[in-house]
Amino acid sequence: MIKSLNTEDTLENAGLTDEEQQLFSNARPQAYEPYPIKAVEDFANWARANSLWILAFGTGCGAIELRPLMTARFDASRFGVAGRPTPRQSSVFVIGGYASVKTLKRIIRSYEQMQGPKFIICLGICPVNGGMYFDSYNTVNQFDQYLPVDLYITGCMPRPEVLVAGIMELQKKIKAGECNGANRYVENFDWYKANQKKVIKNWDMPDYNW
Amino acid sequence: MIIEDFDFWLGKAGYFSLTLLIVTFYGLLVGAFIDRTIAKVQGRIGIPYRQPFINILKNFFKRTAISHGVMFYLGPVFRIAGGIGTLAFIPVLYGSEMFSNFSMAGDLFLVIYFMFFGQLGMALGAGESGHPYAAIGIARGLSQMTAYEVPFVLAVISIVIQYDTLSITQIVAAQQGGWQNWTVVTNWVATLAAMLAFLGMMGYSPFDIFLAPQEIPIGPPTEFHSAYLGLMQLNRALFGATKLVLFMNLFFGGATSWPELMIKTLLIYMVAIVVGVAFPRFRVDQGIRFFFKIPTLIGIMSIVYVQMMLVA
Amino acid sequence: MNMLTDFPISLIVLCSGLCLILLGLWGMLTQRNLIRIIIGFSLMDTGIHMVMVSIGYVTGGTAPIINDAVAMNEAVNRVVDPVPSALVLTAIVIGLGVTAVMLSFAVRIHKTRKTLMIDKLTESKW
Amino acid sequence: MVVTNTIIDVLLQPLGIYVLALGAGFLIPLFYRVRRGSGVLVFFAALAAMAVIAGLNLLAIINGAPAIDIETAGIKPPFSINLRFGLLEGGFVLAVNTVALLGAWHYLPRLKQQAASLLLYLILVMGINGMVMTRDLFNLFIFIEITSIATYALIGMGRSDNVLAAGFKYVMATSIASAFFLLGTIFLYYQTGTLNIDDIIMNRDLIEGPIGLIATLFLLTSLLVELKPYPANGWGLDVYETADSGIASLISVGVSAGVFFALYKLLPLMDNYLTSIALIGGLTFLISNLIGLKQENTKRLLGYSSIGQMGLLTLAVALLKQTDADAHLPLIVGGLFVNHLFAKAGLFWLAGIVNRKCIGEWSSGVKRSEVLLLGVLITALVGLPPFPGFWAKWELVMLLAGNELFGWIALILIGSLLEAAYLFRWFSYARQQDSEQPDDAPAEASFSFMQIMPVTIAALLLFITGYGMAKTMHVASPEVFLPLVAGFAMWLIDRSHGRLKNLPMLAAVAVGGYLLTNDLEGINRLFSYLLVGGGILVSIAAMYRNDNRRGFYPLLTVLLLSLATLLRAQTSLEFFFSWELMTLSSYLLVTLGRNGVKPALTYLLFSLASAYFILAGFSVAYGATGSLLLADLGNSGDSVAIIFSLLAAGFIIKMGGFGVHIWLPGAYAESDDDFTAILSAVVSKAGIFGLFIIAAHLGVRSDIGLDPGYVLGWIGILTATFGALMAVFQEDIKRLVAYSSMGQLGYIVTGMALMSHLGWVSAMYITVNHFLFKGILFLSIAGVILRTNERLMYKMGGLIKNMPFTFTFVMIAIIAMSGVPPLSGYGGKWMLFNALMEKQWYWITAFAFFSSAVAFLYMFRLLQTVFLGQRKLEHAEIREAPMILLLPQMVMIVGIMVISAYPKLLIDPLSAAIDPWIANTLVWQGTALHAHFGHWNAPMIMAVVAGVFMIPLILLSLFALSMKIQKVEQFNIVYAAERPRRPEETHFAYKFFAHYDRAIGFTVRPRATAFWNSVVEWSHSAGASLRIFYNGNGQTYALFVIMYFVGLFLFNGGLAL
Repeated sequence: MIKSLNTEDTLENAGLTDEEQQLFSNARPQAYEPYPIKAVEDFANWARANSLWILAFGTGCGAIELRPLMTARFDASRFGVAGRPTPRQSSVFVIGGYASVKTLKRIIRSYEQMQGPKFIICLGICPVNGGMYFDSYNTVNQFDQYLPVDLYITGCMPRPEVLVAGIMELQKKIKAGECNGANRYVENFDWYKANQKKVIKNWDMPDYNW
Repeated sequence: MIIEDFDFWLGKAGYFSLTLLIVTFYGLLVGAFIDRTIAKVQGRIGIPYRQPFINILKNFFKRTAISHGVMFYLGPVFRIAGGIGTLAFIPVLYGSEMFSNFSMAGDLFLVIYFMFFGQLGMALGAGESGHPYAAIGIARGLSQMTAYEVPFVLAVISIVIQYDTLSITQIVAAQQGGWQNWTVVTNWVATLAAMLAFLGMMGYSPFDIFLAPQEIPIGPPTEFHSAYLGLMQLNRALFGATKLVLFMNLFFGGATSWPELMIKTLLIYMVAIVVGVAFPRFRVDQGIRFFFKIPTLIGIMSIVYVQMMLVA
Repeated sequence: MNMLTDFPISLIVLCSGLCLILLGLWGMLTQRNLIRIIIGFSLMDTGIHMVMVSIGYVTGGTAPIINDAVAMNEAVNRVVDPVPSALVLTAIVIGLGVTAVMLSFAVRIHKTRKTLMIDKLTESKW
Repeated sequence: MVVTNTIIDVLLQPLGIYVLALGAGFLIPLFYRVRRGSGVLVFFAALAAMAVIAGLNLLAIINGAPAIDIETAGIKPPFSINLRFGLLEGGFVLAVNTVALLGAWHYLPRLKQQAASLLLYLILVMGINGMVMTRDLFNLFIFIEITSIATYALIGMGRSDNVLAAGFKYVMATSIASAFFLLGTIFLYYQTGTLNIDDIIMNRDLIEGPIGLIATLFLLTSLLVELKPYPANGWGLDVYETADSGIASLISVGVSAGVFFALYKLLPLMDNYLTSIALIGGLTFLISNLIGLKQENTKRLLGYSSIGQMGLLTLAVALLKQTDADAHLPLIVGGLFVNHLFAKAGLFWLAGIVNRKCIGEWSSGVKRSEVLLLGVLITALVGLPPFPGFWAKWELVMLLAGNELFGWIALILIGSLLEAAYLFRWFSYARQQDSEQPDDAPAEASFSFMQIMPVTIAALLLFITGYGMAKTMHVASPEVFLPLVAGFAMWLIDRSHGRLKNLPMLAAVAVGGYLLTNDLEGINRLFSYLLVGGGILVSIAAMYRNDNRRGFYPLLTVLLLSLATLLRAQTSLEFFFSWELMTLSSYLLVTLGRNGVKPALTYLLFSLASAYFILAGFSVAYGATGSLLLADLGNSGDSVAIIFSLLAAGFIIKMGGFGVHIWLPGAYAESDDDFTAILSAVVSKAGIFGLFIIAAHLGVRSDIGLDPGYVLGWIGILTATFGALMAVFQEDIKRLVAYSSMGQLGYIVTGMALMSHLGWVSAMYITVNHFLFKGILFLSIAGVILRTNERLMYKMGGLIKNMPFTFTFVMIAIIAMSGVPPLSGYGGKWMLFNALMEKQWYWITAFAFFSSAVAFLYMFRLLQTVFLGQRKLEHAEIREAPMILLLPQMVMIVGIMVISAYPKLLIDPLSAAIDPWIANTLVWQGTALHAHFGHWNAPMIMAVVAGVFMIPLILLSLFALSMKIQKVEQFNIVYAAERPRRPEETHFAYKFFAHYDRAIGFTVRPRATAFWNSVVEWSHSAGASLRIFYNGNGQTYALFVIMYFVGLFLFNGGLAL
């Protein structure tokens, strides 16, 4: 159903000027239920697991590890992995190592523009605890404070093999129906948003980037 | 008039949906095959054969989506309707009433013009998404279309002169009785021009600037996702296969059975692929100029050639 | 020798009339001063009048009065044609009028423009 | 009692004119002494009486009385002066006296300052009368001199400070001329022994030898010089420029008329010189109009124009003599003369009232009424219907064609075009301020009433005489004049405000259109549905504007009804009349646009050029067949090809063909938005109709070699291709659609050129479609412009959310235009291509394909940049277009849908209407149309497309049920992880096809425009270099006068002596 904006649960989009308000949707994201029929849901999960489209957005030093995935040596396309240049069409977001505040803002925007079900893989140690940038002034230490993470691949820096292993791990989790980060994000939307706004000072986006 | 011969329509519709299923399935399969071929060229294994199907299913199984408006919603519908309709007006198998589809409704002109139907609708949908890249992509795609239409049309005119008909069925009929009667043999100049236009039509490198993945994130479909994207992927398979069938009918003697059709179309497809993997991408104005030079010349020559041939 | 037969007076008048016309034209075309141009015009006018008179003249003819001096029957040969003379009178009057108008123009031009040089009067052209 | 009666009888004789003049001349000073007013009274009484006398006597003669011969001094001519008052004399005298009366009214403020001027004026008029009437050579000289002296004196009274100098030059030149006259007279007398013109003519064989030659040449030179031939006319121009308008008008029309008539009287003596006279007249006409292009000074401009007109008269009379067609003299010479008389005099008076030095200064503070009069007079002067000049020119051209003097026809037409150029440029200046001027208050009208009254009367007289001439040429049937009458009726209610004025207009057009077209059949009937019905349908939308649009509705009435009369025209004259009427009214309608005046001028000039081509074509046909019936065009033997080419050229120009299209974008873009719809959807069809006429009568009837047809086909397809290409690169929405309709017309031309049944059916089918979708497009655009006040597309965008209906209509119209199945456009393309292939025009087929592919570019751009993409902030609030604008569009959408589903409904009548010309070749199998190559089953296509559209729609909707689809706003787009800042920078619209421009833009650089600009440049510099003779020095002018004689002398056998 095409759902028009209903007024009660809307976001105030404080970051926008008055004339910009009309240009961005102020609807609040909503969680989705699994399909009523179990078999259908399993089948859907199987399909999702076997067609992982990674957003081509290198967000840190780990971005360099993504490239070899598609090359002859690792050839992740065997597992249905493909790169996708637009978040609308991609289902997996690989956070390539540390996320500086400036990048975090873009990450959030891109993540919110992806269509659920969508998954986040965190690459390297930095998203876990800040790693070597633990006391940096402009990188976030715990990434899952800001966006729901479905899978961590630690190490500094994990090699592509590990990345492939992680992808297969993600596939298992998806098939098991355990990857519902998107819904978690929606359910704890205000908490996440508060954290995000705490670090991102110049918040000139709508609260949720549809 | 639709009421009086209802059973005729029912039968036609039934047969056509069968054709539709076969061609779509085949198109997806060929897509995978081509992808694997390219992978082999690059020393990879490549995607499994089921991958295209899974991708489409995955997209249909998405649970959230956005809509920019009615045209955005209808865009993909237009697109695939264009694909299905084009197939509907082409007789797929020669000599089989079953798979001649609705070719009695119109002739070659109808097919050529109906190809625009999907592009136009898609363009409108992408336009309403409000994404500048979409508009840029369409602008490029349309411009390139006007360019490769020229050699293609010249070739078409040439073979229409040659066979003195516009009906695809009769064009195919005229090529029966062995490979020496195929257009590619009898009128190789026209075929050459048409195959050059074919490169542009299939949108593989070097003529894939209008959906340049890195520069303008895949152009027109930038904003499309979920089920919209599913429809469009279906159409890409279906429409690609349809174009192949058309070229097969016009230049390679058509097909009397499905296996023949599949082999021929696959071979035709390989032309675009081989060129695609071998050549870098043209800038759009380079592409346009390319089509206006050599291919157009060949097309003109094809008409002259066929006239001389008829005189002789 | 007989002046009247060999060298008719009318010819002299005619020639001098034509000369006067040319002279007048020359004056009108070459003289820059309006007054001189007007003089040129009246010279030309006079020349024309002389030509007219000379045209009507019959050599050795008398005045066109039908009396015992001239018999009715030979009047045509012996009488000077009166019509040109009549015409000349009118022509003179008209010439006078034109000359007067020209002079008045000249006077007023001199009043307003303080010049009589015709080549100073070329504002309206093209 | 008896005595008074006899006195009155005497006075009512033509001689009374002189009696009155002289008598009043004596009385005026007397009364003037007593009371100024009474003197003026006498003056007017005398003038009026002169006019009345002339009128009464003329009436008597027209009613069959013999020509009046007045003998003086009680002796029979040749021994006494005698005057003659025949038909021609009467006409001239009456006209001159009427103008003199009106002129006196206009000039009164100056005249009444001194008794002398009143007197002089009277004498002047009397002198002119004498010049016309007298039959005595010397008496003629006297009258010339009387007139001249009076003229000198009146000139001298002028206000401007250069007038004296100019007057002196005038005196110099004319005095030399009259000296020549005197010499000529006396030499003639010397040879013939008489002064009576009739006698001289009777025994003209006495005139021989050098003296005879010189005598006649003297007379000829002086009369010609008095008519101010090029280049010996600088003195005249100076006087026109500097003298008061009242005097200048009298010199221009009155004195010239007298001298002209004198020339006509003496013409029997000039038999050997007719060619040189005609040449002089022609050159004067051509060159003075050429120089007029460069002229800025109002009165000097009029001077050039009147010199040109006199040249035309001279040319006409000489040629008529040469072809001894004296029977046509009253119609042609009289017509031209009356036209020039009233129009030129009126213009001079108007110039005097408005009193601006340069025509450029007319663009401010000129009252509406004055502009109106200016328009009327200029129209008359250029020779457009319904004024006498039009009929006279037509008759003249036809006569020349009858004698195969085509060179002269060309000269006349070119000269007229040049004259139209500068006169209408003047009108454009005057027209410009009219638009922003508020609706004039009645006060202003009343105070200028007395002033403009004479001008108004002159204009009315022009109308009346025009109608009279139409009557004598047997075309004054009520049908032909219905447009004008209806337009006049609308003009009466033009002052009323509001949109409701549209309703009477529609009613008038509906009724009139029905009356005019209900008895047509065949193709004309189909066209009548299209032009009249379609015109009404589109003009309903005009109600969307509520301001009172001065002049819009009357002109629209004239336009639409003249289209109707065009359809019912039987003879080429009726056709041409309606054609010119249509041209004129559409031009004026274009000038009503926001800044439509300049482009309108271009439009008018090209339209006139096309009209003259058509006229030339008709004249050649008349020369070949001797019949004016359109039906007889075909019988014109071997000159068919040239006729076809001329007429086709005319219609192609009118349709904006390739190379002569440059008027089209401007005229379409700058005229009112709703009128653009009419222009493109309806008026452009007139050209197609004309093309059909010639294709039917010439192309098929007498089947000429295909060559003209083939060329026409190429022109059409090049028009289509380049129209499409140029449309691609436009930023202005109206220009885009204008170019697009140029392209569409190109297809139609090609279809017509095919000369085959299928080709014509396709052409007509495309015509109907073009009406439908161009009507929709331009009306939608009118709505968009109304709401956004923008015409540049990149300043719009995203309007689909505000104007969904408009968007839908535009989309359907564009799909129909692009020829994408299943909508109606495909049928046209299909038939056209099949016809082309059958004709084996393969290259044209390829071009047609290419242009229809290119068409996609601009069509998509129109939708994308206006309705899709990013909406501007300031457009957030705008509403859907008004209902009255959408209504006609809905009707047309229904039309498109019906035609798309069942083209048989349209094609059958078309094919039936074409059948009488070309046998039907269409084969129907049920609903399927079969041509030689292909087949086309529209209903089935419709059904299949509907079906295949349903499948994915249902599929998508099913899956949509299982999703949460969020309706988002315009900035919720993927933007490389950034957010858009402003719609302006997010909306990709400006230079939409820059890459295409880089690829093949070089093909559409404005070469045609450059070419025509250079043509303008060249003609201007030619004019500039031709006017260097006018150095303003009186002596040079005098020299020219003498040189003229010498030239004539040498040209006419002087060398032989």
